[in-house]
Amino acid sequence: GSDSDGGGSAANPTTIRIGYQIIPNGDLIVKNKGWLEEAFGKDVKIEWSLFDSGGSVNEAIVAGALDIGLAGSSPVSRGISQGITYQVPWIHDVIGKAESLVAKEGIATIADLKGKTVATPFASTAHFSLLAALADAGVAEADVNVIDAEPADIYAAWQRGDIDAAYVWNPNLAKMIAEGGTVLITSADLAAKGKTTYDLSVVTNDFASKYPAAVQTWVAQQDRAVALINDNPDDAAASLAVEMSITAEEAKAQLGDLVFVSAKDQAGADYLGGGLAANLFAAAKFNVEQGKIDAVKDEAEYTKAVNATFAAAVK
Amino acid sequence: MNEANDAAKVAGASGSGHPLRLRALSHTYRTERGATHAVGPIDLEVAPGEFLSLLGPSGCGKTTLLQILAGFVHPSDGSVMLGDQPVSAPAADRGVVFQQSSALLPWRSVRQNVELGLQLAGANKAARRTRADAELARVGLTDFADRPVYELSGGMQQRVQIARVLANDPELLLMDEPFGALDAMTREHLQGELRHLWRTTGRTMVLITHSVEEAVALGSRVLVMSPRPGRIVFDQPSPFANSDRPLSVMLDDPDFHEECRRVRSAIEH
Amino acid sequence: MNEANDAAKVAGASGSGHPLRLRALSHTYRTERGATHAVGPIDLEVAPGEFLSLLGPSGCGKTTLLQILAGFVHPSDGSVMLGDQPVSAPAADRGVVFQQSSALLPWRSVRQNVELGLQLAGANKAARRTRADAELARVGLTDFADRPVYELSGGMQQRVQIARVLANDPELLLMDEPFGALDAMTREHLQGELRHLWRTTGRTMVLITHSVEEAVALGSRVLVMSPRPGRIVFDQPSPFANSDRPLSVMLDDPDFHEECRRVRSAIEH
Amino acid sequence: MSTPVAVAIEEDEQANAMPTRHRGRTFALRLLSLGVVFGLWWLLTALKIWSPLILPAPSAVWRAFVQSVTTDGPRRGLAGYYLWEHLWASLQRILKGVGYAIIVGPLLGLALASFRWVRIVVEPWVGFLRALPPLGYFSLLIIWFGIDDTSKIWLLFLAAFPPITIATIVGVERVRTDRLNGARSLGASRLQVIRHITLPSALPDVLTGIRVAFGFAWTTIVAAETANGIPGIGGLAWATKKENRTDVAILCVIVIGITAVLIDAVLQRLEHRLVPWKHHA
Amino acid sequence: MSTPVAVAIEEDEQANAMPTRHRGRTFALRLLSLGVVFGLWWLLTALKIWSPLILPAPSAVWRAFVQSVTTDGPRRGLAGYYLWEHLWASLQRILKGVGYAIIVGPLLGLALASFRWVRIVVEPWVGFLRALPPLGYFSLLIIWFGIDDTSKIWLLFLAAFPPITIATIVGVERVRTDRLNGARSLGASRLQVIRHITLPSALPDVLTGIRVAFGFAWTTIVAAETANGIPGIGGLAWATKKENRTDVAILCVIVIGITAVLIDAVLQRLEHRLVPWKHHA
Ligand SMILES: Nc1ncnc2c1ncn2[C@@H]1O[C@H](COP(=O)(O)OP(=O)(O)OP(=O)(O)O)[C@@H](O)[C@H]1O
Ligand SMILES: Nc1ncnc2c1ncn2[C@@H]1O[C@H](COP(=O)(O)OP(=O)(O)OP(=O)(O)O)[C@@H](O)[C@H]1O
Ligand SMILES: [Mg+2]
Ligand SMILES: [Mg+2]
Repeated sequence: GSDSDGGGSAANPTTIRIGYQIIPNGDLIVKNKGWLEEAFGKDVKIEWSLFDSGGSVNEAIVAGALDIGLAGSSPVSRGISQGITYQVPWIHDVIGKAESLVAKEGIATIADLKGKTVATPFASTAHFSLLAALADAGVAEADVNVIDAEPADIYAAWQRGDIDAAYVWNPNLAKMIAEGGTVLITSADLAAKGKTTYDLSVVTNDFASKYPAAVQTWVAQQDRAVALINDNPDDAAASLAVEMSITAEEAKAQLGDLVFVSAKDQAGADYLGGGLAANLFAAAKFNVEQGKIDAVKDEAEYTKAVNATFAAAVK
Repeated sequence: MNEANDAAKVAGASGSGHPLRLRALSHTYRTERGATHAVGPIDLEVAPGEFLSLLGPSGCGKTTLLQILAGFVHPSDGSVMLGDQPVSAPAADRGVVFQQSSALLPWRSVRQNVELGLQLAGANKAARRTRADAELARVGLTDFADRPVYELSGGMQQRVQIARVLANDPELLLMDEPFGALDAMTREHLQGELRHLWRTTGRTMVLITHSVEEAVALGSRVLVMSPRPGRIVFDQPSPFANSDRPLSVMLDDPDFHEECRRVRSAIEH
Repeated sequence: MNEANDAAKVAGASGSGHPLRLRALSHTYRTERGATHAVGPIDLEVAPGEFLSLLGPSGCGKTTLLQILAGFVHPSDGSVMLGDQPVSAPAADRGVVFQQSSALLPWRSVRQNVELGLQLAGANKAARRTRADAELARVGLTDFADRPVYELSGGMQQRVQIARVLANDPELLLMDEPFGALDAMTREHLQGELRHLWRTTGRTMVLITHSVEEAVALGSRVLVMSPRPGRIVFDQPSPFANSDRPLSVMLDDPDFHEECRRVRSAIEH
Repeated sequence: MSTPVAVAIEEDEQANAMPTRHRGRTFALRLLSLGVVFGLWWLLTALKIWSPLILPAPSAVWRAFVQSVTTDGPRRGLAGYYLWEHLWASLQRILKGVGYAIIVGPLLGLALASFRWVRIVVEPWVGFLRALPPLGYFSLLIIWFGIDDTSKIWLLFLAAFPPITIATIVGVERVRTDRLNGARSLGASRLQVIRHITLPSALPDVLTGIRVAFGFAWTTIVAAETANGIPGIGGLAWATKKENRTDVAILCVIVIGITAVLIDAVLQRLEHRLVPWKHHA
Repeated sequence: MSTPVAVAIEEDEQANAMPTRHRGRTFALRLLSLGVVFGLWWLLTALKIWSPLILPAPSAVWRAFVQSVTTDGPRRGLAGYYLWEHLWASLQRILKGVGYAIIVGPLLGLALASFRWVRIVVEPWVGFLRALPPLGYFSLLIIWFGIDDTSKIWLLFLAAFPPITIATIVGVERVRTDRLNGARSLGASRLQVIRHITLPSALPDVLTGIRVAFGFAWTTIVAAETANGIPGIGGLAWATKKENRTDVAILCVIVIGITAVLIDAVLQRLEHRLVPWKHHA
């Protein structure tokens, strides 16, 4: 969207560069259905780039290679703390049971994890949730052997019995539960305790101020996808199945583990209207306590980085 | 291979050994640029204990013939038999002195190069060293025993090769211009040593040389090959092999000169 | 370099050129195994158009001396001047025929190898080919012009080297046993060619050889070196260089024999 | 010189020298070894020791292959592209990255081997560069060259040029002294020596370096395609691995392996054509 | 034979032949080039063209370094370990992985170059293996060898052995025919030829292969340490990269690069000691 044509704030850019991830939410449905292309018409080119993690999306945004991206609340909180100039106009989903702490038989509580090996992909929302769960249960991180691994590798290690527990997401989570794992806590449980994690969208401040109309259109399409998920989950799952190379049944099951919030609700105080900014600030403070980042910015920075106006404006 | 070697060592001193038989031997090199008929057809019988001198114009196939005898090259036609064994691969019973000294091993000292054959046969350290030092003394390189071979001059490297092969005591000795890079004096000395060796051990020897004088003085039988494809065009016994006179003295003998002239004319026609 | 080369080409036919001056020249090889004093001290003056024959025992430093003259080796002591230029690097005014033929390029055909010098000097294709073919004819390799060099016999490769250097027409020709690997006939033919070349072009030549006959027959001046460290122990003009008789005929001349005997005794003492 | 017994094996392998009978037997043997490996794979999965999420059955990989080349309703190939589109995208990146390396590597190697001061200054940096993990510095490339192909090609280039450079240095150092001296006394200038002697002499080594570089570039393709790597066979492998579509990941690995073996075969053939004198160097 | 002008440069570089004056100048030049690169880096960051998130200032990397070797309240080094603990963990894995490759690579290369049938059957698999992206098959190694060091060492081994194998094959094919023939007619059996002629002749090539292999292994360390890689310099780079802590990532990259250059220097020295005859082979 760096191309400026006329500079008028109402005008659309000639291209919109979007970084997406393979997560079963509205973003993939919008992509699969071609709604953006439809909404913007032929004059705007939509460029979709696949990313493997929120960290990479952060990088690409700093590199000026993206206008809009998808990242978990952990990377976004870190990004704001590090001074990346972007804002959150939309919450793709609230992570519910899709991410959970699952343990081998014989481990019934989080306190039992003392001295055990727990794996999670570092720097992810799951990592954040694991640390939050341990802190909540009064278990010091040093008493648990927390190791970093990619989800597929975590599953491999789980099968061999190399690890005792893991905080992961689907499809590995479902596999591990099916193979006798016990769920100790879910992200939904943590959300209830105020440690909510999200999949968020970020848009660069540059782009948002230059092309607010485009962002508005984009948000509208996202809301349309949320509506589809809630009203016609079969149709939504069919689209996701194609994008994720899985079956429609699997896609539908995965959708059930996330919470999708309509634009109207997002604009409210629980989410973009205030709750999210507080959450991002709290996450940053937590990260500093855990020694994961150096410093926290003023709470105002986090408030500024959450923008409810677009969601509020959706009809 | 080792049996043949041992047999040769026992038989050696008594002057016996195995006859060498070449039947309709012929070789053609085939490359992308076409075929080169290098040598043959050759029929030849060499009795044990003969000393063959082989002469012929450059490129007539002498080296090729020698490599066939050594077992390095499979002839495209015909056969070679040593005793009743066909020659098909190199073995310790046939020692080879190469035209160039690239067969020496640069990571070994001069002495270690000479010891190679004995080491391969499993001789112990002391025996190896004694034998190697004796051969090095024979070729006049005692002072250079501990040098790496690449610090030696061309002629000195050639002498290392000769010592290496002599230390291995082969039944059949194949030499491709072994004295080519040597000065007259060293050459004469080594010619004397070779003749002495031949007389005392009765080994069969094949010597490729470009010097008619050398061929006539050393060989008990002189062969001349035609230009490519090389065939045997001259094959006569030489009476001077048993003489004790060094080459420089023989040069004064008119009989010797006459013989040389005959050989030379065979080459030129 | 190119200027010198052109100058040589013009000056060549008239027999003029530059004198070669060696002053207190000496060389010691230093390796991990200690130092080898290979050659020198040598003081020598060579007039333009002389034909120097160099004899000496194996390992006495002949090749080392030649490599210093060629500019391949920096002497550890003393100096070499060609005219008023110090010799410090190889250049086209000094052609070299190596003791071994490993300097040939395997990716080029025989003809392309001979053309190399002309190509480097920027001669056009036709001129290169004419000249190369003439030199190949001189050494008797016309039939092998299109072969890669590694398909040639040892002696043939040596002849390619000679042709390659001759095609380049150097002011000073340095040859390290160029005829060592050749049969008597080919050798005599090339000796004749070399003598002819020397007479008609007046080039300065240095020939290392192990054949006293060759040295005396070809050289206008015969030098003998002592065993290592090589010094000049014999330095006399030879009257036979201007004779037209081939070597084989000269062998019948008692004067020639007498001369050879004198040189030989210089080597042996 | 000659056709000695000891190298007979090797010469047999030259395509144009190999009799048809041998070729047939070679083919049969390779098919057999392929069969054995497949059999083992099938057995391992049939025994159900491990979950198919980790080692999928051959049949599952075959199904993934079928999916990857067909369209079914809204699904077009895998991740929106057919298998050959993924492969071709990666191949283009590799050809470009290694292509630049083939230009830069020998030149740099030559400069390093020929000029003392260049070597002193530059060599440690080459050593430094060739050890750097692509995953460690890829973000720098993205900032400098963007998220599109340029940064990927740079990454592949940076992976490919060091082995070529090192091979060139080794090749140059190996050139026979006689050859260099001979050319110089035929009047070759320093540059002419490099052009007419050093380069051709080092050619066999350079070609070996290029073969190693191609292999190495392939191992880097997944790292290069972790960001915006679709279409791309490495990007497909990475994305599907994240989703535990191990069948697709293994399909990609097999396609990458086969393509690499084919490229290597072409390079070996080229080597035989370009340096028939290799064994006489 | 001789000390010709053309190789004078190279011989100068041999440590024991280099006069002290030269060594001093070499050192000064290298320091200078280091200075220039640092200066450029500093300049680039001072000009603030790019966000420090992408290219942090030297001072930031220095701060990360200080953090990595100190303890401050609950923070002990970085990610719970001091820098040298990370480095030592990785070094051990690399030494083991490459160590096994140094045993297997030459043996396999020798077998491939010596026995026709081995080559026909095994060579395509080696070619296949050496192109596989570690990120594509690492999960398989984890299921087979666990999430601890064994799977990492396997990955490093798999990265390191193919270049050694290929180098060995090239070296064996290069052995002079005369040398082989000479040994056989001195009575060497096939095995003796390999032991006394082939192996020593191929040694310079094998050593070059080992140098290349070490470089590869370092580039693979991050991939190997993506799973349970702490302590480990690659694991640290990976974890901090995911957290967008570019200063630490760059610190890791620098430490990896310097360590690799030092190892290479040791290997080159070893090469000079082991094969002083390299230029006369
Ligand atoms: N590269 C080297 N390193 C050490 N010593 C060497 C080297 N080259 C030659 N020498 C020594 O220098 C001496 C002279 O060698 P040079 O090659 O000059 O002899 P030469 O007269 O040409 O002998 P030949 O007639 O056998 O060719 C020999 O003793 C040899 O050992
Ligand atoms: N490897 C090869 N490939 C093709 N042709 C070859 C090969 N080796 C030799 N020849 C050819 O075979 C013929 C005989 O070569 P050979 O080396 O046997 O000659 P020679 O009698 O030893 O010569 P010289 O006295 O020059 O050493 C030559 O014409 C040569 O061109
Ligand atoms: Mg020959
Ligand atoms: Mg010499």
